[in-house]
This record gives sequence, structure tokens and C-alpha cells, in this order.
Amino acid sequence: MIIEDAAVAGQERRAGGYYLLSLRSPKLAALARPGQFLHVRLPAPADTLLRRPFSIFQAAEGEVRILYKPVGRGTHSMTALQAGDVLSVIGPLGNGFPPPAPGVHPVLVAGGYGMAALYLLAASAPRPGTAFFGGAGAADILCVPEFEALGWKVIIATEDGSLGARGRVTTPLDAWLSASARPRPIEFFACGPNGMLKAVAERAAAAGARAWVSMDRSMGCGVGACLTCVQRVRAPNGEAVWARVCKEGPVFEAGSVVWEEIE
Amino acid sequence: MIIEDAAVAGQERRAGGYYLLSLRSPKLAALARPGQFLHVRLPAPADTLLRRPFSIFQAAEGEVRILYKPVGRGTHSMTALQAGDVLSVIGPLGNGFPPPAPGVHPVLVAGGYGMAALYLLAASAPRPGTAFFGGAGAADILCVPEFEALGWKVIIATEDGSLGARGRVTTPLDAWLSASARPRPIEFFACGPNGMLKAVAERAAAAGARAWVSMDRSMGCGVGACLTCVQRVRAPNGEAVWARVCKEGPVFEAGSVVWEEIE
Amino acid sequence: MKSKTSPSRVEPANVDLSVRLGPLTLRNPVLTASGTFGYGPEYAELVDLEQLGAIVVKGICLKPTRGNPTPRTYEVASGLLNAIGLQNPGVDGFIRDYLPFLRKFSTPVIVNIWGHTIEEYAEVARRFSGVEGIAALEINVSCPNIKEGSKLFGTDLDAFRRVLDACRAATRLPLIPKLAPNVADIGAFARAAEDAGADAISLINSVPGMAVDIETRRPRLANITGGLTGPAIRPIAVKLVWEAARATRLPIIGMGGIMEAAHAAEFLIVGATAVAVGTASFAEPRTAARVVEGLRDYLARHGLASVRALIGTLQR
Amino acid sequence: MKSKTSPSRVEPANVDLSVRLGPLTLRNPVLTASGTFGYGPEYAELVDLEQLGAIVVKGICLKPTRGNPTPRTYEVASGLLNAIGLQNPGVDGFIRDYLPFLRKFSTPVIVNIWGHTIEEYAEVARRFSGVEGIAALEINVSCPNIKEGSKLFGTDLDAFRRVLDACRAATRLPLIPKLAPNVADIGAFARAAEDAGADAISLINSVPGMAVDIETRRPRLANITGGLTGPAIRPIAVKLVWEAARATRLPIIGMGGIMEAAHAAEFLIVGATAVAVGTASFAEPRTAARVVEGLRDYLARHGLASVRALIGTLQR
Ligand SMILES: Cc1cc2nc3c(=O)[nH]c(=O)nc-3n(C[C@H](O)[C@H](O)[C@H](O)COP(=O)(O)OP(=O)(O)OC[C@H]3O[C@@H](n4cnc5c(N)ncnc54)[C@H](O)[C@@H]3O)c2cc1C
Ligand SMILES: Cc1cc2nc3c(=O)[nH]c(=O)nc-3n(C[C@H](O)[C@H](O)[C@H](O)COP(=O)(O)OP(=O)(O)OC[C@H]3O[C@@H](n4cnc5c(N)ncnc54)[C@H](O)[C@@H]3O)c2cc1C
Ligand SMILES: Cc1cc2nc3c(=O)[nH]c(=O)nc-3n(C[C@H](O)[C@H](O)[C@H](O)COP(=O)(O)O)c2cc1C
Ligand SMILES: Cc1cc2nc3c(=O)[nH]c(=O)nc-3n(C[C@H](O)[C@H](O)[C@H](O)COP(=O)(O)O)c2cc1C
Ligand code: FES
Ligand code: FES
Repeated sequence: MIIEDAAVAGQERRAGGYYLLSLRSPKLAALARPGQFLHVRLPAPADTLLRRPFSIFQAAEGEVRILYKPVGRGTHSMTALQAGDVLSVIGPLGNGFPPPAPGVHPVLVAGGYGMAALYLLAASAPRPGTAFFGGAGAADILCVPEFEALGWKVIIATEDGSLGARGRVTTPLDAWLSASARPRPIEFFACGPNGMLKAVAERAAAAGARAWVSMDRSMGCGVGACLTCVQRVRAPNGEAVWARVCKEGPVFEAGSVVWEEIE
Repeated sequence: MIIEDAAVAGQERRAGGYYLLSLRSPKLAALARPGQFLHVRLPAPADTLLRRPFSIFQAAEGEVRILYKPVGRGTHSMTALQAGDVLSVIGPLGNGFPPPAPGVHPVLVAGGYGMAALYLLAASAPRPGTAFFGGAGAADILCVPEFEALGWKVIIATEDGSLGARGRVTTPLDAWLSASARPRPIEFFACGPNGMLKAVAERAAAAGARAWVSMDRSMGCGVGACLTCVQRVRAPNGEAVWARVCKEGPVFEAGSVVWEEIE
Repeated sequence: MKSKTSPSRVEPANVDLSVRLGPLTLRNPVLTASGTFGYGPEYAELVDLEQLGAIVVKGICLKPTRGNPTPRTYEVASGLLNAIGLQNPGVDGFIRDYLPFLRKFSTPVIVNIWGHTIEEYAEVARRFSGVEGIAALEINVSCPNIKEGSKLFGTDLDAFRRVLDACRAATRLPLIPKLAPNVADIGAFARAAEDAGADAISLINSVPGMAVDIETRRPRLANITGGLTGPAIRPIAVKLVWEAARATRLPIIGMGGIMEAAHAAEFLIVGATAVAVGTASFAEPRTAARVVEGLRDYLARHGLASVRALIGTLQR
Repeated sequence: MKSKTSPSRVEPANVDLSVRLGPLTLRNPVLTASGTFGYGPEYAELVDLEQLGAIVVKGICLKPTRGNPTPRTYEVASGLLNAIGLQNPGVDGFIRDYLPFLRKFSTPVIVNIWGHTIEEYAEVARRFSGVEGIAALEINVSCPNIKEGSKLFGTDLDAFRRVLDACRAATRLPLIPKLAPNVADIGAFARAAEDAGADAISLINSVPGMAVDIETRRPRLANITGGLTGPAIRPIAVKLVWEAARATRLPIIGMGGIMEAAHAAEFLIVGATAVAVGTASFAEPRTAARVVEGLRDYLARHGLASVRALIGTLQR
């Protein structure tokens, strides 16, 4: 974990209303592990106090990149960033994904910015696997070329049917899981809305597979100090305890998450 | 008094660190009178709530212009304004200068942005007079070509002697006043720091001349509602009462100002 | 965006915005806050006064009052500190110089009143009784500069009760005590107002605050301390209105940091029957009128045909 | 810029920043505020803990405590609402899991404590007595979720006194009651602290507040209400510290919205002996260390060789 005033190397608009922001930071690029995130100070904080968390999308050649969508005041203010601007960044933060177990076929399931959050994992996996991407429409499906370039098979579902299967991401996932010829054993890696993560956890349990889910919680400090981002999980002794999404997470073993207590 | 979302027609840097901001507004340009001001909403208010007051420097051809110096957060944020941006403006506000009496030689005394505040008066005076401009150094002396183009004689004093006489503006003013050949009768119009205004008031009293001073007070509403900007003045019956600088002012007859009560 | 809570859409023009504050019926629930809108004429060139639910004028006491020396206001993060010190033209000056202008509008006029003593409060209330064009009196007990002995009327429950009793005995005009925020239990003050026969309550007044110029080490306000207003205090105000609404059945005028319709909706949801726009008018004189229009759209979007259907509907 | 008040310049390196809080001597007057800096290790990779005047850890009670459901924080204009609900590992958990780490630093550790009852307060104080590596106890009486009967320890003067008496009897550690802001007369609490044998006081704790999501009409915090912190409350905090400083000779730790050295100077000028940085650490973890350096420069520029020469020097 470091704090750094990183120079913006560039920013570009991507499909689906997303922005790709590149920061020059050899240190962060060297430290970044799949599933970790950056805690970014807004460029003109004015009356906003808190940093904003973003998954590390890519980390290479002395740069770290995030892929974000302007949804509120903070992210909107970030869209004005240009090469040469300076941004205070804390990172890499959190406990990321473990490396996919050797000899196991990795299955990714992603919604929203989850596709970005899973890219580093896909890139570092011992072998390519299958990636399921879901969204409301074609515009919400990100990074397909990037995953395909890594040799992954990408299977898409959109609720309006504008790309891939019509329906939720679980529709093609369930079909794939019930195919007798599918690879085995498998291991899940998922990032997206809580409902999706829970659905993946159920599929994993049914399939007797391990699943790792990356959770999205609004954050304060990002480093474990404020106890804003807590999530109920089961300790090894079975007791429900708080885990800090920013510190013990954002990635949890799906079986340890206490799903009932998620609003 | 109107409120309007005015388009920025342009903004340029001027000498002395000042900025010349031009706003497209035929209505404000038609209404503006010498000594009045605009109350401007900051372009990105964020955690600042109040508008900022600026004297109307010029008003012509459907545009109003202000000349301002970035001194704090609000004025600094204004320097980013560009042609096409929109700014909410209330104006013209306040009681400006009366027209110089016919047959009387007008004498202007200005410090700081006072030179800008007096331009419309100089332009509308029945005949050109003498203008005394004071400042810390040459960079603080504004608008000399503009006044000379109107046929005014401009006499300058700087405290560091880098332009005109060395010393306060009162140094050349006193010399001019004591010259037997100077024009008579005279009438003063002044805008600048309170100390300067008081000095002008004293000279005017000694010379048996009328003097009009434009006062600078920090403001809230700008329209007379909040009672932030009050100044003690003498009512016609001699009683000291509050006047609102934004409403009864910013221009007062120097003899009516209760100078003792100015911090 | 469609709300989950109510599927049917209402036309904005059909939304009923009227509310009742005790005996008063207002065409809409958006008022101006005392001290931030002058006595009416100041903003009349910029704002159509007929669009307001009511006009609450700056605090009036018996005699013309000088108020505090300057500086009187200072801008802070998301807020404003003020110590105007209740400068005002007195009862007679107000009736003579401002009321004739205000009578030209159909908008109800609520006069904010105060006194140096309990007797003065009562006397002011009496003097306004029967004066044409005055719809109600808002009783400002929360001014930090006025006290009875060492007790402030706004923070000492007994002194508060005595002021209200005296005013109640002095007039039949609707009375709206305005509560101070710096108390441990706002509910007790709300109940005391109800017991004393008040017709509504308003809250919050400004929050005591202070700032210092570290270069000169002098206070930013000539009065040293002042009252904090604006967005900075909105969460404090929403919380106190919510608490007061659970303590009393009196209608509440909620205020503190309202800059747009969404903020007004917050106050209504936690239980206010009306709201007042204060500091925001300095930034944007038409804020109150915009809040009226914004509320109309919000209610329509949520399928609510009347603003009264929003009041006190906090979900748990 | 040269100050009018003191012509001679001092070298920043020669400025004496040390202050005394009762029996404690601190190398500089800048602390971390309880609940905003964890228990020490959380920020240790980013901040050199040796640069801090003292570390005040998050509130500890007798047993591990779950705290509130989520959402627990919500950002508002120039501020933050929080209702963490005092989640903590309990006395034993803290001593076991965190204290060994903290003992590695020379920076004094102040433990913020609380209890559900007066007896629990005293018991926690007793349990920390004689534990190596604890410099003082800050007594959090201003948590809105803990009360004795209907009386909150932080806003009821009698309950406040009883908590302090019980803690005083239970330990010889320096005691620093932390005052709630939502009282009418902060001076009374400051004097009560002095009478009860406290060694210093700290203020302010967060200001009760609330926000509502108008689309769902649900509170933004699971706990409905929370505490407001950050720049929004700074004027309120400065005013209360000024008032408390005039009511007691106890040293005061001032806090509320400090983002930079200038803000810390404001608190010192109105009478605080030390300051604490809270919410600002979330935005910029090195705020406290920067405030130390900024104060040093400010004092040097004003020709003050010691920070103690700044304390309580408000000009009138
Ligand atoms: C570990 C982690 C990793 C993340 N990675 C990414 C990423 O790679 N790309 C990306 O685009 N976003 C990511 N997010 C979400 C991102 O942090 C939020 O979109 C951002 O904080 C919103 O800030 P804002 O100021 O624009 O919105 P705000 O003004 O704070 O909120 C605007 C709206 O967004 C909603 N919102 C706020 N925070 C969140 C949140 N955390 N999740 C969902 N909705 C929220 C609010 O409810 C509100 O309606 C991540 C969040 C976490 C916790
Ligand atoms: C009637 C009137 C006409 C004015 N006309 C002009 C003009 O034509 N051109 C121009 O440049 N300025 C003019 N001013 C001053 C201008 O309003 C201030 O410079 C501006 O408000 C500062 O805003 P800020 O946010 O940048 O500074 P702030 O952050 O508010 O303050 C920064 C610093 O400036 C000082 N300051 C703030 N307000 C004033 C003020 N009113 N006078 C002096 N110092 C102040 C503060 O003490 C502080 O040190 C006028 C003021 C008035 C009342
Ligand atoms: C400059 C100013 C003057 C005020 N004068 C009065 C007053 O005379 N009487 C009163 O009851 N409240 C007065 N108030 C308080 C407001 O009516 C209102 O309660 C407070 O500003 C909170 O609302 P806001 O945050 O929207 O401004 C004044 C507020 C300001 C800013
Ligand atoms: C997330 C959070 C948690 C807090 N927890 C505690 C606590 O456990 N005990 C306590 O006395 N104060 C607690 N506080 C209050 C702070 O210590 C401090 O009094 C307050 O935040 C004001 O300072 P600030 O404006 O600089 O944040 C907490 C504040 C925040 C923001
Ligand atoms: S965000 Fe502060 S503990 Fe996780
Ligand atoms: S600025 Fe409000 S009365 Fe003059």
C-alpha cells in the first residue's frame, strides 16, 4: 500500500459511457494484484470529502488503468481529467483474487465494471477459461476484445437481447453448467451486483466448486480504519463476524459470505 | 435590476494581474449607469454560497465588462471562464455616481479596481477632467489609455515610484489642489481603499467641493435584503443611521459618511 | 426515473401543493426564511412574490434597532456565518414602511418577532394583532443576543414557556415559535410549544458558530460569534425536524440549507408540513420559486396527487 | 507575508511544538481523532506514526461489539454522516491484537472508552489501569446510542458527572472526557469535568444529523441518524471550544473539520491546547503530519518560538 500523486497519462471515452483512465505509476503497476483496487482523491474535491474506489483494470509498463462510469458527482468530476493532471491515489488496496488453482478450469462471471475488475485475473490465469458477461444491453458489455485476445471464451447475455443470449447472465451460465461436455473441475471468479454474486455462489455450491466474489460496498477510508464497508462473513469457526470489504475483501470466498444479511 | 444567465463573450488577461471579463447582455448594457455593480454567481460554486460583486467597467454594444483581480477562491475560479460559458448575473445594482455637475471640473481619484469603477463616469461626463490614479507599483495602475482616449488628464502616483510620482495618490493631488492655476470649481469622484476615500473627503471639505465616494464592503445578497454591507452615514437630520452599501450605495456623498466608524 | 413506491403518474399541473399550518392555508409549502428575504420589496424585482407559499419577514422588535457592527457575515465551507444582530425598523417602522407594499400581494405575510424581555415579546405580539395583512407571527426565541438573566429563551425550557404564554395571552394571531438547534432534546421544546397553544413550530434557526482570521487572530465577525446557515447545517436540521415531528402533532416549518427541491422533499418526508428557503436566496433569489416547481415535478413523478401525501412518510 | 503582531522571524526548525495535557507532555499538539484512525496499524504503511502528537484509538468498551448495520456512512455537503455504532474488539481484544503494535512507537496512545452503563465505564477504566503503553483515557460520553434510562451521558449534566466520578475512582490514568456539541451550555460541562478531576477535555464529538434518499424515502444510514463531521461543523466546533476555554482551566483538545494547519491554528487561537484531525484522514491520510509542519511554518512566520504562545490569544 502506497500513497502517491500520480500523473494522468491519458483518458479516453469507451463504449457504454465508460472512461478509461491511465495513471503513470511504476510503483503501483508493480504492486498491483488481480482484484485489488485504488482509492482515488477527486480532482476538485470542493465539498466532497471522500476518495472513490476503483478496481485496477490493467497494470503494465509503469501504468495503472481504471475503467469507470460517471454515475455521481465524484465520477463526473473525473471525466475532465487530462494527460498531465495529477491525482492522489492510495493503492493497491484490498485482498484480491487468489490465482486460479492449477488444473482447474476458471469461470468468470461479471456484470457492470466487474469485467474490468476481472481482467488482471484473466491475464494471470495459468490457462484461459470461460467468461460470462451480463448487462442490460450491448453497451454494458465491456472489454470483450481484451479477454478474447487472452484466449478466453466470452459468453454474453443481455436483458434486452441486443447482444448474446437474452436474459440474465445466469441463463447461459446455467446452460453451460448443465452441459455434460463442459470442462471439470471448475472454479468461479465473479464481480458484479450483489444479486449476481449470490446467484454465482448458489451455482458454485450446487456444482461443488469454489467461488470467489468481489464485493462492492461504499467506502470511507479504504484502508480498514473507519469500519464503513463491513460485510458479514463466517469465520472458520462458523461464527458470523464483520469483515472489512476494503481490507479482508473486496474478494471473499463465496461460501463464507452471509448472504441473508445483504440488503 | 434584472437576473440573467449571461453568456461569456470573452475573457483576457490584463496588466497587473487583472482579468477583463466580457458578458453578452444587451439588457444589462442598456441599464448600466456609472458606479453601479454586478453580483455574479461563481461558475462552480461547490462549497461557496455567495455571489461576488464587481463594478461595471464598460457597457456598450450589448456587452457589459468587469475588470477583476483574482484575490481569493471565488475570483480565482472565475479566471477559467471562456467564451460561451454562462454566468448568472444580477444587476445593475446600487446607486451609482450622479452625473458631474455642468460647469464643474470633475476630479477622479482611484486606487485598485477603482480605476475600472470610474470609467463609465469618465465616459459620460459632460467634459473631461483630471484623474489621479494611485497604486503600490506600476502594475497596479490600470486603464490609463482608456481614460486618455476620453481626453482626460491622468496623473499617477506609485508607492515604489515605478510610475509617476513616488508616494500616495494624495501627493500629486495635494500639489494639484494647491496650484493657483487649477480649474475651479471642482467635484470629486473617488473609488478605492477606505483610507484613500477618507483622504479625498478631507481634501473636498477643505476645498469646499462636493465629493462622491464609492465604497467597498463585503456583501451577501447584493440587493438590500441581508444587511451585511451596512455603513454608518448621516441622515439629512444629522442622525447617524445605517445605509446599505449595495442599495443606498455603493456611492455616497463624502460628507454624509461617518468616517470614524470605519474599521 | 420511475419510483418503486408508486407506479401511477400524475400530471405536474394537477398536483395539489396546498398545506395547512394550523388555521392558515398556504397555496404551496415553500416560504422564505426570516432575515434572508428582507421585508418583501428587496427581491420583488427579481422574484414573483405570488409564487411563494408565504413571506416571512426579518425579525421585528418594538423599537428601531441598530444591530451589530460590521463585519456581519462570513462565508465558510458550504455555509454562512451571520451576526446581523437583529437590525430592524421596529413595529411602527415596519407597519409604515413595508406593510403597505406587502398588502398588494395575495401571499400571506408572517412576521418574525422578538423582544429584549418577555413583556416586550408580548407587547410586539399585541401591537401586530388586528393589523391588516398579517397572517401569523413567528416567535424568534433563538437569538443568541437576547436573554432573560442568564437564561436564553431558546434553550431554557422555562423561559421558552413563559415567552410563549405571554405572547399567547397577547394575541389571537397564529403563533409559530421558532426553535433553536443547540438543545439536547428538541422534542421537549416542541411539546412545550404545543402545550402553550402554539399553532405551528418552525426550525431550525442558525447554529451558533465562529471563525477566526489566523493572520490577525481576530474573529471574522465583529460580534465574535454568529449563526451558521446553509447546506452545512442541513443534516442537523433534517434530524431535528424528524425528532420534533415525532414529539408533537403541531405542523412544522422545516428549514436549514435548502438549495433545491430535493432538499425540501427531505424535510417533508421526515415530517415537516412546509419548508423555508434561507441562505440559498442570496445565491439564487429564485430558489423558493424553483423549489415549488421542483416539488411539483417530484410529486408527479412519484404518483402523488398532493404534497400532503408525502409529509412524514419516512420508510424504515 | 509578515504578521503585524510580531515582527521577528523564527526558524521553523527552532519552533517548540510541545504542549502539556495535564500530566502528559506531547511532542506536538496534533492528535488523531478517535474512530478516524483505526487502532494504529491501518494507516501505518502510509503515515509515520512517530510524527503524531498522540494516537487516539477508536472507542473501546468491555466486550467485543457488533455496531450498526450498513450503510454506516454517507457523504454530505462538506461533511460526512456516520453511524458506525461503536463496533470494537473489546478491552481484551484491543490489548491482545493492537496494543503490542502500538507499543513499538514512542507516540503516546490515548484510548477512547465507553460503556453501556456507569459501571461498565468504570470497569473499562479499571481494566486499562496499569496496562503498559496507555497514556490516557478519553471518555466518550457523547454517543447517541448509549444512555442511562432516558438520560444521555453527554447531554445530561448529572449523568455526565456520575460517569466521570466513577471513572475517576477507578483509575489514576489521565482522564479526558469528550464533550457532545448538542448542549445549550458547553461551559457547564467543561466545569463539571474540572470538578470531577478530569485532566483535560476534548471536543467536539460529531453533531447529530440525518439524511434521506428522496427516491426511496429511506434514511441514508441504517441507523436512521448519525453524527456529522468534517468542514461543515468547524465553525460550530471553534465556537464551542472558545466557550469551553473561557469556562475552565483544563487543557482542551479541539477538533471538528480540521483539514489543514490554518484550521488547527484557529482552534489554538480560541483556546485549545491541542487539536485532533478526524474525517480529513480519510481524504488525505497524512493530514495530521501536514498540520504539524504547517503549524511550525505559521508560528515561525509570526515570530512565535513556541506553540504555547499562540494558545488562547484571540484578539478583540
Ligand atoms: C472495491 C470497489 C471497486 C470499484 N470499482 C469500480 C470500477 O472499476 N469502475 C467503476 O465504474 N466503479 C467502481 N466502483 C464503484 C465506484 O466506486 C462508484 O461508482 C463511485 O464511488 C461513485 O462515486 P460518485 O461520486 O460518482 O457517486 P456518488 O455521488 O457517491 O453516488 C452517485 C450514485 O451512485 C451510487 N453509488 C455510490 N457509490 C456506489 C458504489 N460503490 N456502488 C454502486 N453504486 C454506488 C449512489 O447510490 C448514488 O446513487 C467500485 C467500488 C468498489 C467498492
Ligand atoms: C461594490 C463592489 C464593487 C467591486 N468591484 C470590483 C471590481 O470591479 N474589481 C475587482 O477586482 N474587485 C471588485 N470588488 C471586490 C470583489 O468583490 C472581491 O475581490 C471579491 O469578492 C473577492 O472574492 P474571492 O472569493 O476571490 O475572495 P474571498 O475568498 O472572499 O477573499 C479573499 C481575500 O480577499 C479579501 N476580500 C474579500 N472580499 C473583499 C472585498 N470586497 N474587498 C476587499 N477585499 C476583499 C478577503 O479579506 C480575503 O483576504 C468589488 C467589491 C464591491 C463591494
Ligand atoms: C443573514 C441572516 C439573517 C437572519 N435573520 C433572522 C431573523 O431575523 N430572525 C430569525 O428568526 N431567523 C433569522 N435567520 C435564520 C433563518 O431564518 C433560517 O432559520 C436559517 O438561515 C436556516 O436556514 P438556511 O440554512 O436555509 O439559511 C437569519 C439567517 C441569515 C442567514
Ligand atoms: C467514522 C467515524 C467514527 C468515529 N468514532 C468515534 C469513536 O469511536 N469515539 C469518539 O469519541 N468519537 C468518534 N468519532 C468522532 C471523531 O473522533 C471526532 O470527534 C469528529 O469526527 C469531529 O472531527 P472531524 O470533523 O475532524 O472528523 C468518529 C468520527 C467518525 C467520522
Ligand atoms: S472503507 Fe474504511 S474500513 Fe473499509
Ligand atoms: S449585501 Fe445584503 S443588504 Fe447589502
